[in-house]
Amino acid sequence: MLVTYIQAINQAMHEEMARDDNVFLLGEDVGVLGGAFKATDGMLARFGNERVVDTPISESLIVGAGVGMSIQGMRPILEMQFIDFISCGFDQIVNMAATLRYRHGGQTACPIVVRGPCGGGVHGGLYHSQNPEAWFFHVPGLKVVAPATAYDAKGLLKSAIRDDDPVIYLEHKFLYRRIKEDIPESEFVVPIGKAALRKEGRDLTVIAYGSPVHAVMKAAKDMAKEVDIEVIDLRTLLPLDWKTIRASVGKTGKVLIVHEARRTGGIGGEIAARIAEELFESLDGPVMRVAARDTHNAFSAPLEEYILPNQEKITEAIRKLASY
Amino acid sequence: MLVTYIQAINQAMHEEMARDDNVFLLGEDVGVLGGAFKATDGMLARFGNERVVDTPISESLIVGAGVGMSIQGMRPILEMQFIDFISCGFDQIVNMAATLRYRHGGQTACPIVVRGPCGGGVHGGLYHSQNPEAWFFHVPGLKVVAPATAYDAKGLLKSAIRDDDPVIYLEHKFLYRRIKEDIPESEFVVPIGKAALRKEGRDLTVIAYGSPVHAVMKAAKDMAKEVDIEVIDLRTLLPLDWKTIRASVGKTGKVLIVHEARRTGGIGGEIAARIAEELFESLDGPVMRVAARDTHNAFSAPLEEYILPNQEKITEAIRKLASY
Amino acid sequence: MDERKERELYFWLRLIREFEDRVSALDKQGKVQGGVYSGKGQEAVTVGVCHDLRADDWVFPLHRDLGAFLVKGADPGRLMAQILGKRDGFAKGKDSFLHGGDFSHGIFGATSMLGATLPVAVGSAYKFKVRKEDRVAIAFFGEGASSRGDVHEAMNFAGVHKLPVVFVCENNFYAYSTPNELQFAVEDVASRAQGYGFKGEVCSGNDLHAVMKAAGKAIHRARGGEGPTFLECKTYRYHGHSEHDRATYRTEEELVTWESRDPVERWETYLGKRKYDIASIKTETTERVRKIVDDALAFAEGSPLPEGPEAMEDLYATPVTEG
Amino acid sequence: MDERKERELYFWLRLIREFEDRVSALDKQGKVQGGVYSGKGQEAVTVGVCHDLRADDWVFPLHRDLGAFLVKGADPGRLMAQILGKRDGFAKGKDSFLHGGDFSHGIFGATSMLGATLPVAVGSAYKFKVRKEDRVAIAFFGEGASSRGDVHEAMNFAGVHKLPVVFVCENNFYAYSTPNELQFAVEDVASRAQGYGFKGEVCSGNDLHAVMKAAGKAIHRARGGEGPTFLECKTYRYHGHSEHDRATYRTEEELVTWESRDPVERWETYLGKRKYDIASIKTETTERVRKIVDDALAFAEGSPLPEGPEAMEDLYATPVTEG
Ligand SMILES: Cc1ncc(C[n+]2csc(CCOP(=O)(O)OP(=O)(O)O)c2C)c(N)n1
Ligand SMILES: Cc1ncc(C[n+]2csc(CCOP(=O)(O)OP(=O)(O)O)c2C)c(N)n1
Ligand SMILES: [Mg+2]
Ligand SMILES: [Mg+2]
Repeated sequence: MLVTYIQAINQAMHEEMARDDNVFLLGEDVGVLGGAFKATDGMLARFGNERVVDTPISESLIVGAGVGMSIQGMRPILEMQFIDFISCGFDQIVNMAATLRYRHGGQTACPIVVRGPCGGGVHGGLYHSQNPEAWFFHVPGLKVVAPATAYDAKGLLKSAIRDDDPVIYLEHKFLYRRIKEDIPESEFVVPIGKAALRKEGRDLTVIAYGSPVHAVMKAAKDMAKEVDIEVIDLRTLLPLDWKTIRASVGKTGKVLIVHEARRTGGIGGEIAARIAEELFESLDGPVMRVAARDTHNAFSAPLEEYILPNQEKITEAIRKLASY
Repeated sequence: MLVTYIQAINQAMHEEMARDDNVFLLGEDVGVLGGAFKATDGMLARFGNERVVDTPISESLIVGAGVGMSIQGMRPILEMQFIDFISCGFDQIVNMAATLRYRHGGQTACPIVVRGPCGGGVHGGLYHSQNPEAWFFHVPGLKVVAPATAYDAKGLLKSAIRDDDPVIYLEHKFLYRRIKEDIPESEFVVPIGKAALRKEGRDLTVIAYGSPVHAVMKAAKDMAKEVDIEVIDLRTLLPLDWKTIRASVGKTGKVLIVHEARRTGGIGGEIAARIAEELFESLDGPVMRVAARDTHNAFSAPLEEYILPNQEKITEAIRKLASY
Repeated sequence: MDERKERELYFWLRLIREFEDRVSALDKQGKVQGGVYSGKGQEAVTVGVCHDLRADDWVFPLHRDLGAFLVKGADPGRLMAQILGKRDGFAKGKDSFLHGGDFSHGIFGATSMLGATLPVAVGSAYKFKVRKEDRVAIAFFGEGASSRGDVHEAMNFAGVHKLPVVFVCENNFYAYSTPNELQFAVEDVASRAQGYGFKGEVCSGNDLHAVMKAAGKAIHRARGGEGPTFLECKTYRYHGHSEHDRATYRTEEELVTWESRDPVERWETYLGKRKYDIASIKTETTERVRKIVDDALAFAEGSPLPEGPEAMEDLYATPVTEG
Repeated sequence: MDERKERELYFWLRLIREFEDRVSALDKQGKVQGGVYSGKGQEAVTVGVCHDLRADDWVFPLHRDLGAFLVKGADPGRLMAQILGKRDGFAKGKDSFLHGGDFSHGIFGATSMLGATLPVAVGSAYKFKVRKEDRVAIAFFGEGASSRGDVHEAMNFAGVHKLPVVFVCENNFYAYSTPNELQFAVEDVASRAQGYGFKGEVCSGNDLHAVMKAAGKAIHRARGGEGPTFLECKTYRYHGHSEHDRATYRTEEELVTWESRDPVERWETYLGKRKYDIASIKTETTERVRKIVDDALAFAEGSPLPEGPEAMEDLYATPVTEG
C-alpha cells in the first residue's frame, strides 16, 4: 500500500482507535477540520465527538486532562497543533506526566502520547519549525520517538499508543507529503527503543533521525565511491538503542551525528559524549556533528537555508571525518 | 566583609536597586516575607511596594510581565520561589523573552533576570531540587549563569541585572548558608561569560559549576599527592568560556566534567562533545562525566544520596581518568 | 443526620487534627526531612467534602489536605511512612508528604506545581462522563493556586463539557505570606464560576454543616449531569505556611479570631447541644485517634528506608533495555 | 465627530482592507512564503480601538491585526517587506507576518503562542502606572486565545493593580475550525471580567461607532486610574483561518449574514446619510489606498532578502565572545 508519511500517521490512529476503545484523541481542530495538516482526517466521523475532542486552545489542559484520562484507564493521544506549542504544556509533561509513576511508587502507568508536527525547512519561522527533543531527552520517565519513514511513522505511533509510559512523538512536517512509501497492508508495529540500520558500511557511521535521515542517505549514496558509510536511523531518542550504536562504532571507528535541532544542547552532544566515554579505544577520529546553527529557526528563505543542515553540509563533514 | 552565599545575593539586589531605579523585583512572597529563603530580605521596606511586587502565583505572568516592563525600559528581577516552578513560565522564557530581540530585528533589548533556588542535597524531593540549566542551555538568546561562591553570586547577579539580555540566574540552595566568604566591601561585578580557574594543575582538568565545585575542590585537595588537578568553575554556562576550557585541556589532556543535573541530556554532554570535536588531538583519555543518575531527584535520604554526585564519586572518576 | 454519623464525623475531624499535630511534633523533633504543611484549622473542609464520597470517586488533594487522604481511606501507617520517607509510603520514599497518592482509594498525589492537578481531575471526570459512570472528581486548591493558568484552562474545559467535577477552593486568606488583596481583586474567587458557565458557591469552611450541605449539593449536581461547581470554603490555617514559617505577616488578633471559629470545637458544641454525652465522646475519641496515630507512627518507624538503587525503579511501566 | 475625522476613519478602514486583499492576492500568486491570516471583515475593531491612541501608547496585536500595525503608524512598505521576508521588514526577515513589531510606534510583535502577549501588555501597563505616565496598553486577543492560562494570569494581575490596560477580545466565533460552543460555555467571554474585579463590555465589532464608543470609555477609564476593561467585540473573519483554509466548517449563509454587516460598507452608508459626496469619497479613497499599497509593495519587492549569515545577528544585545 503506497502511503505518505502523514497518511501513515492517520492510519495508525484509525487502527488503534478501532482496536481499542480506550484510545481517545484530544487537540485543537482535530475533529471537524481533521487537523491543521489532516493528520486526524476522518476520525471524528468514525469515532464520534466523545473520543475525538476538539479542545479549546489550552495546551496545559490538553496534557493534564490526558494524564487524568490515563489514570482512569484511557490511552489518550494528545495533539499539539504545532509541536512548538508544547512549551505551553511543558510543566504538565515534565512534572506531571513524567513523574506520575515514580512519585506514586509504581502504582500507576501513564499511557499518553503527545504528538505534533516538528521541524523546519518549510519557512515556518520561529514558532512553526521547532525541534524540541532535547528538552524531553533530559527528562526521565518520558520516551521520545522521531520517525523518518512512513513505515516507522505508522509502526512507532501504534507502539506509542500501546505503550504504558508517556511518549513524545515527533512527526516531521517536512516529510508529511514529501515521502511516499509502500508499507504492508497487514498489521505491524515498530518497537520503541530500536534503531534501524538503514545502510551498512565499513568506513564511517552516520547517526541521524527524523527528516535529515533522507539527506544522509542521499549523501551516503552519492559518496559511495569515496567512502562506505553506515547509516543508523535512531527512531527512538529516549532511550537510545545503545547496542546498535556500539556495534556500528566498533566496526567503523568514525561517527558523524546529524540532527536538525540546534547544535548546542542538542542530543548529538550526549550521544557523542557517551560514545567517546565508552568507546574511546574504538575511535579513529573525533565524533563530529552536523546540526542547525545556534540560533532560532528564522523565517526568510536564505536565513533558514543558512541555519539548517543539508546534504552539502553533511557531505562536507563526512569528507572531513573520513580524512582522519 | 564576611557573607553567606544568600547574603551576597541579597546585597547584589539591594545595591542594584539603589543604584538604578529602573530595577524592579517581582515574585511570590518577595515582599513582606522577604522571600522563602530570605533572599529579598529588607527590600520591600527599602524600595517600596511599587518596585518590590508580591505577585499572585502566576509564573507565566511573572516572566511575561517582566518582559513587558523590560520593553518599557525597566530591568526586572523575576524570582521563582523554587526554580522548579520555571516550568510554569517556560513558554514565556523560551519563546517570548529569548526571541524578543531576534524577531524584532534588533529593535529592542530584553534585560530581565529570572532567578531562583535550584539544586538538591536538602531532601527537597522531586519539585524542590531541580537543575533545569540544560533546557535553557539549548535556547539561543538566553544567557545562563550558576555561581558557586558568594563572591560570584554577588558579582554575577549584579552583571545579570545590568545585562541587556535575558539571564537565567541559578542559585544553589545547598550553598545558601553553608558557605561564608570574605568579599570586598567595595563595588565589584563578575563578568558574564568568564570561567574561573579555581586551581591550577597539570595532570587533569575538572570542569564544574554550582554546588559540586566545592566537592571537586575538596577532592582535588585530598588527592593532591596522587594527581595534580586543575579546576575550572564555569560560572557562566551559556555562553561557555571556551577559551579557558581550551587552554586547560591543551595543558592537561584529560577532562572530567561534574554537574549535579542528570547525566543524560545535561550540559556535560555538549561540553564533552565539543572538547572531543575540537581538541581531539590534545586528549589523552576520554572526556568523562560525573552527574546525577538518570532519574528524578528522589526525596528519601538514601535515594538522594545514591542519585547525586559527591566527593567519593568524583574521586573515583578522577582515579579512573588519571589511570589512562 | 443520625448520632452514629455525627460521631463519625467528629472522629474524622479529631483524627486529622491528631495526625497533623503529631506530624508537626515530629517535625520539631527533626524527624521529618521534607517540608510539613499543616492543615490544622481546615479540617472541616476535607471532612465535609470527602465524607460522603464513594470508594470509586476520586480526590485530588492540595498540599495541606492530609485530611482528604485519611477520610478517603488511605492507610494512616502508610501515610506516616510516606512523610518519613520510608519504603512503605505510597511513594516508596520517592517523594514526600502528599506527592504520592493512593490509587487504590482514588487519591491522587499532586506535583508541587500549584493548580496543576485541576486539568488532571478534569480529565478523570471526562472519562467518568463519557463512560456514563456515576462518579465524581474533587479537585482541591488554594485561593493562591487560583491565580495559575492551569486552573483557568481546567475550569473552562469542565464548563464546556459539563463534567462531574467539584472545584473546592480552600480560601484561607493567604498564599504563603501573600494576602488575598495582592492575589485578586474580588471578594469571592467563586465569582469566576459564571465566566465558565457553571455555579459558584461560597460557604464557611470552618462549619462542617455548611461544607457538607454545599458539597452535597455540588456532588449531587455533578452526579446528575448538571456539571461542575466552584465551591469556595472560607477557612484559615493556624500554622505558618510550612512549619518553618513563623507567619509574622499576620496578627495575633486575626489568628485568635479564627481559633474562636475552630471547626472541631464547633462540632463539639453542636454535639453537646444535641445532648450527647460530649465528655465521654471526647475521651473515647481522644483515645481512639491517639491509638491510630501511635500505631501509624510505629508502623512508619518500623518501615525501612528505601535503599539507594531503588531510586532507579518505578520510572517506567514498560522499561526498554538499552542493550 | 467632524467630517475630516469621519473621512479619515474611512480611509483607515479602506487602507487595511486594500492591504489585506493585496496580501491575499500575493499569497495566491505564491509570493508569500509564510502563513497569511487575513483580518478582512474585522477592520472596525482595530480602527476603532487604535485610531485615537497616542503615539506613546502601546498596542499588542493578535495574529490577524495587520490593521493595528497600520493605524498605529507602522510604515506600510516595511510591513509589506516583513510579509515577504525582506531585510527591511521590522524583523529583518527573522520572522514573518506580525511576529516582528515596530517599537518606534509602540507596536509589539507577538510570538505565535496565543495569549502570551497579555502578560507582556500588563507588564508594560504596570510601568506606565508606577511611573505615573498617562499611557495605555491595548492587548488584542481572539476568543480562542481566551482559553489560555496566560490570559487568566494577566487579567488577574491587571485587576489587582488596576492597570491602564484594555483587553480587546475579537470574538469572531471561531478559533480556526472550532466554534465557540466547544471553546467556552458562556455567551460573552467578557463576563469573566467581574471575576477579576474590573469591567466587561460587549459591543458589535463591525460597527465602528460602537467600537469607538466602547474603546473610548475603556481607554478613558485606564488613563483615569480606574483600571482595566475587558472589551469584547463580536465580529467575523471572511477568509479562512489562514489562506490555506477553505473554512468548510461554516455555512455560506453564515458568511453572507456577516458580509451584510460589513464594517466598511456600514461606514459608507453612514457617510452617505451624513450627506457627504460618497461617490467621490470612494473614488478618491480607492486611489489613495491603492497608491499606498502599490508603493508599499514596490518598496518591499525592492528590498533585498537577508543574507544567510544575518541569521546569526540580533540574538543578543550584548553578545559575549566565546573566546
Ligand atoms: C506553581 C507554583 N508556584 C509556587 C509555589 C510555591 N508555593 C507553595 S504553597 C504556596 C502558597 C499556596 O497558597 P494557596 O494556594 O492559597 O494554598 P495554602 O498554602 O494557603 O493552603 C506557594 C507560593 C508552588 N508550589 N507552585
Ligand atoms: C498556544 C497556541 N496554540 C495553538 C495555536 C494554533 N492556532 C493559531 S491561530 C488559532 C486559532 C485562534 O483563534 P482565535 O484566538 O479566536 O483568533 P482568530 O484566529 O479567530 O482571530 C490556533 C489554534 C497557537 N497559535 N498558539
Ligand atoms: Mg491560601
Ligand atoms: Mg476567533
